[in-house]
Amino acid sequence: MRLAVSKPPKPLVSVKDAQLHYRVGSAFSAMRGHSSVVKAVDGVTFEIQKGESVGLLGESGCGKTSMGRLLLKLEEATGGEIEFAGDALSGLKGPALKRYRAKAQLIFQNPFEAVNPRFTIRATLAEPLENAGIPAAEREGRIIEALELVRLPQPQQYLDRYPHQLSGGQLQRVVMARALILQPDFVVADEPVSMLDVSVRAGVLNVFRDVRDRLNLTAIYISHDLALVRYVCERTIVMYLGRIMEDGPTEDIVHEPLHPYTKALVAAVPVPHPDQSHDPLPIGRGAPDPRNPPSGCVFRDRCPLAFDRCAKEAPALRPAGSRKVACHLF
Amino acid sequence: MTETLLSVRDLKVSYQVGKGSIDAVDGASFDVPRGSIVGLVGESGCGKTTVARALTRVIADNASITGGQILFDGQDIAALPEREMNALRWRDIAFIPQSAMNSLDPVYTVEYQLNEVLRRRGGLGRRQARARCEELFEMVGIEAGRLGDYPHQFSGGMRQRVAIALALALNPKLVIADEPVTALDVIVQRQILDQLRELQSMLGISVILVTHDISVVAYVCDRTVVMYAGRIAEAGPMDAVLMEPSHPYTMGLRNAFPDLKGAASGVLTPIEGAPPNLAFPPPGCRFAPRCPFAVETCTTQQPALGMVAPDHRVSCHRADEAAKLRQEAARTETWLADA
Amino acid sequence: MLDTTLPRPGFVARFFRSLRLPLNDPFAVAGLAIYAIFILTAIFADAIAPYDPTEILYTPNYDLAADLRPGEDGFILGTTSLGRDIFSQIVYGTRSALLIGLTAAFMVALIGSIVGLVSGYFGGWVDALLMRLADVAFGIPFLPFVIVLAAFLEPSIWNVVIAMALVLWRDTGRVIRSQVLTLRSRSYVDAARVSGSSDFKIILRHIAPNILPLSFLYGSIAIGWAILTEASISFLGFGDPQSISWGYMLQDAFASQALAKQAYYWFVPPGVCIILVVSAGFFITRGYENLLFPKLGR
Amino acid sequence: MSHLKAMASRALQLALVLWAVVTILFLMFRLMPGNPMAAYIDPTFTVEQQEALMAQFGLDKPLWEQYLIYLGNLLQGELGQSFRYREPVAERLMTLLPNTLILTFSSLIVAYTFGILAGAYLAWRRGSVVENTAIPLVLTTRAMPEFWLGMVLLAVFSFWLGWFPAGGTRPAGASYDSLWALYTSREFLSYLALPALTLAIYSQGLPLLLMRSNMLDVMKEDFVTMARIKGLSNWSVVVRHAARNALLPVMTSFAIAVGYQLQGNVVVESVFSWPGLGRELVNAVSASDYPLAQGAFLMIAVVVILMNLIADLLYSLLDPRISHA
Repeated sequence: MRLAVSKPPKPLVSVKDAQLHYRVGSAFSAMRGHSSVVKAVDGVTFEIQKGESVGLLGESGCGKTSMGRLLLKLEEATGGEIEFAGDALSGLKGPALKRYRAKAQLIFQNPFEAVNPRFTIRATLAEPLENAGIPAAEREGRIIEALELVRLPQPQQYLDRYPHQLSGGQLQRVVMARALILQPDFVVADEPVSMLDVSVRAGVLNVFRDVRDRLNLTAIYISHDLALVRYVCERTIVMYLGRIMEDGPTEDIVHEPLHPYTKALVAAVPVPHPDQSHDPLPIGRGAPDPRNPPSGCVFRDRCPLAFDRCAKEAPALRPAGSRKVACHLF
Repeated sequence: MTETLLSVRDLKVSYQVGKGSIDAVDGASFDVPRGSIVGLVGESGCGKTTVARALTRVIADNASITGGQILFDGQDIAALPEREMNALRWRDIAFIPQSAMNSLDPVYTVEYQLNEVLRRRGGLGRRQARARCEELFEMVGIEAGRLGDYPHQFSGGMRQRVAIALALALNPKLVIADEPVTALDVIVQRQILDQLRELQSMLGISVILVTHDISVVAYVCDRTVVMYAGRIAEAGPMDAVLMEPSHPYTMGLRNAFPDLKGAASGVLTPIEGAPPNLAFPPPGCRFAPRCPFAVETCTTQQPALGMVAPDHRVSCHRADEAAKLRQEAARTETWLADA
Repeated sequence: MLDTTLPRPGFVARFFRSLRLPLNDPFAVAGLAIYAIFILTAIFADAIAPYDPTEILYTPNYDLAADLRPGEDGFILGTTSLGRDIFSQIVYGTRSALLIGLTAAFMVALIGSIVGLVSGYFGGWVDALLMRLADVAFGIPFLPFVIVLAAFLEPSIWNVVIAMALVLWRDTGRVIRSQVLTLRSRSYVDAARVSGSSDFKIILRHIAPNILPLSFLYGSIAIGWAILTEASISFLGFGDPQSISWGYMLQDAFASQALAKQAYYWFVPPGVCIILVVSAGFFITRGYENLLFPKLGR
Repeated sequence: MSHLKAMASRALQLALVLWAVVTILFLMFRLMPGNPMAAYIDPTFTVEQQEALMAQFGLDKPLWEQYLIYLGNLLQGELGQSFRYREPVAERLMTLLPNTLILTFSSLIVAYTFGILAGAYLAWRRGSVVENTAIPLVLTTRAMPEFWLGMVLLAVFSFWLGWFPAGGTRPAGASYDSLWALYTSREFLSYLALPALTLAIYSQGLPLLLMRSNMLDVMKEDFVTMARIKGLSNWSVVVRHAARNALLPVMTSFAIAVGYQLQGNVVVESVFSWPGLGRELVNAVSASDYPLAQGAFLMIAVVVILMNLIADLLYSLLDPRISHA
């Protein structure tokens, strides 16, 4: 054993001050009204260690999906740096990009949109194998293997079916199989069960947990539902209007949220039994407007604890005990 | 003292699809007591929205009410001539839709749309209508200054408040809310539910809240009706149904639902399989193909909606074994496909 | 053998299937039938037409066969003031109408589809440039443009076709672009990107097949436009003097006082032929729309 | 106000389009076969006239300089001398423009009034025998060559029945104190009737089909269902909500239709000898009167582009989602 043990391991994913700003209503589409800059992701910094599962939690418009798209290079960051295994994503091109595509995968929200309706399940699953140069003779075996991995019983029966012949739960497993077929290191799951009925949700979530453990995957789970994030991830990052509000162990966040926004969010999560608090939420009315965020702290206009400094200065994400919080109170 | 406002008896609604027909609702019976919120809960395609719309008798062109009664205040509105039914709409039965964005007319101001109801349906004069508009906006917590705004100028949560104001405009006896918070984020969702509950108890009206989310039911409802594949699975007081479910489907739903306040190590259990195709429903109990407790009778005979406790009805052949089944249902292994 | 690609029926069969011809719509079928009849007429024009359409004919009495009514001396639809057989002109007119209609439609659909695909898929400055070009094309008065071009260049049907293609691609291009934009935002396109598929492969496999019916739809609209435009150009006297077209016949009739002479047999048949071909295109189009955008249908 | 800014940027865009069209026009007339000077100078002009025009249009200068002079002249409304009429092109066209506008607007107003009402009616009677026969009929009117329809109407109503005059805008030899007196006279109406009817029959299809399909779409919208659940009268549901929403794009299409109609006028004006821009363009091209042809083309293009702008304006005014953004 050497001293190096005490040094923290190199993160698999490292995001430094990532930004995704885009103009809405350019001169050409100006007929629709405003032309302004939306900061979908605005200065986000975090790291993910190999094998870690992180939940990206927030309301619609908080930038969690944009963050996921940045991580998969489906969108180019307009600022900051994202590294995967030490390589900057911004520089990836050609064969290097192709290698990255094999290592980082996405599981989609709506399974019915995530597969081409004109393709059979076989053709859908063959596409990544073709791109990775797997010889045709090996593909069928790999496809069957992947479908077994996501626990679709008797996978052969699905191969020649079209997407509309499958149920939502079955199709979401196919989408998962496609993501896993090249044995990636890193998976981003974007609200993978929000379109599914409650009774089949649990099945998909269980498969996800299982596969992740079995393949030692590093995973990001994007969701608006803290209860689901808690079921899948040991660590949670809470986002609001393009910024991180709080980042820490999920259990700590559930039981003792620090940031005023997280407090409201945790209190608002509905629970499926009658004995629960009906107290008013500690948050102002209104909704976040990504086109027109307040100055300083983006949450201050709904924050019950806001004071002068919040309007002047955006709080940095600072360590506070087991986690990091972006609030002037910590 | 629970007096019944609405009593649905053996309601059947069919859709004409091509040459055949599908019974989207096949014999639904439940009661709505005065001054209560009843949650109508079920998965997509279970017929809950069809029931809600059937109560207004404004249903899809290819749908029709093919049987049963809808007793509203003692009167069967399913059999009412269209003219009389139309007189009843909105004055007695109002509706809050899922997406207020699409259900408010984009080319008119919100005030115009409130006025339309107040003056054309409520017979109010110009000045009275204006006063009522302001009153309604105050009730749902929007400044009166925004009456002249167009629907697209409001945020999603605000639009839903407008929809609530619109529904309450004529002091109806019953408000049907079809997934009123589904499209909203949790925080706004909670605020809207609080608002709805507050106004409901203040005005003493009855509400039918259609939802797929049992935690919404748990938060605001007094009673619950659980639907599965066009039929009522279980109906009763909310806590009884959620805490001591007597239908295996309700038990399964409870297991599948994540609970933030529960233990961290809890495991979610899915119900294997998918709801039946209503064009070819199974002959017996519609849940039997997915039910771990199904016995032979379940696959051949339709269970009737029977009483398991005062005011608590279940349609299950093994309802009298409910306590035992509940214990078994709590174990994950029970629900595994090959168990 | 393990083949993991799509099952492959013959290429032609697949092409026709991907066009998704609206064969269950009676009007569309009628439209296709009308097309079939006119196409056959055009192919076998030599056999069907009793005379050369430009030949000056004489009656058995060696008089000029001018302004004969239908049936007189065996002329099915009568003759023109110059003694030409109207029926033969109609038959031969089918050729130029279909030639112009089909080539113009093909060019319009091809240019429009390529512009729409490139513009919608790649976006950015390519998109901005192409859409500005489309704006310019929308700013050009179509018929005057074709007239001026046809008059300045030597009058031939190809110049008319080119002039039409230069302007008419704009509608197809815009519609296909917006369709590509919606397709592009489908998550299965993202899925293909994440799977490592190249842009070219994505366009070819995931986007183009969904665009084809729309190209065909706009192509069939363009057939009608092209035939109507050619008729107008010929009617105004800027047409190809070498070829007999329905528009030319109408010009001939108009200039020869056929209206005053009440010679309906002369100017009604070419008009009816134009209506038949163009509305056949519309009926097919409509069948398509019901198929592609079922929300509009019944 | 971002709304105004948006309109301004749209106007700027269309100004650029206009510039592009003007440039295309310049090149078209310069690159035509024969003497490049032919664009402005007729060999039969007097030497002084020729020299004056040479100087005015810089015809002895290199092409790019000519282009700049051309743009400068355009900005001053200077379009050159007509070969045939020996008068300034701009003046001549200005006397023709009202005729074209009257024909266009009268036919379109008839077409839109009829089309909107019939379209709404057909949407309401969806699936009925009336609708099933009307729609193919309407499609057929869209498939008719306008000039042919004009010919048939002329043959029947003018030459056979003698109800209407065969062409022109006024009886031979008639004179009026003012244009206003002409346009308000009964004779003028009888001359206007056939060409306007021809254009109206052709144009009603667009608003009709558009209105019908919009209505069918809107009738499926949630807010129409909600209007029914509110117990509003059928009239309220269909007219106040469905038709009001369906009308938006139809109104916008009116401006676009004016642009299209102007192009259609080219042939119909020729059939009815209607002294308008379109007929003038055709005659000028046939007679190789290039300055006049160029001027007529340009004027039509300006109206087309202007109408595109007005369409956008109308849309943003009528749709509160844009006007109250």
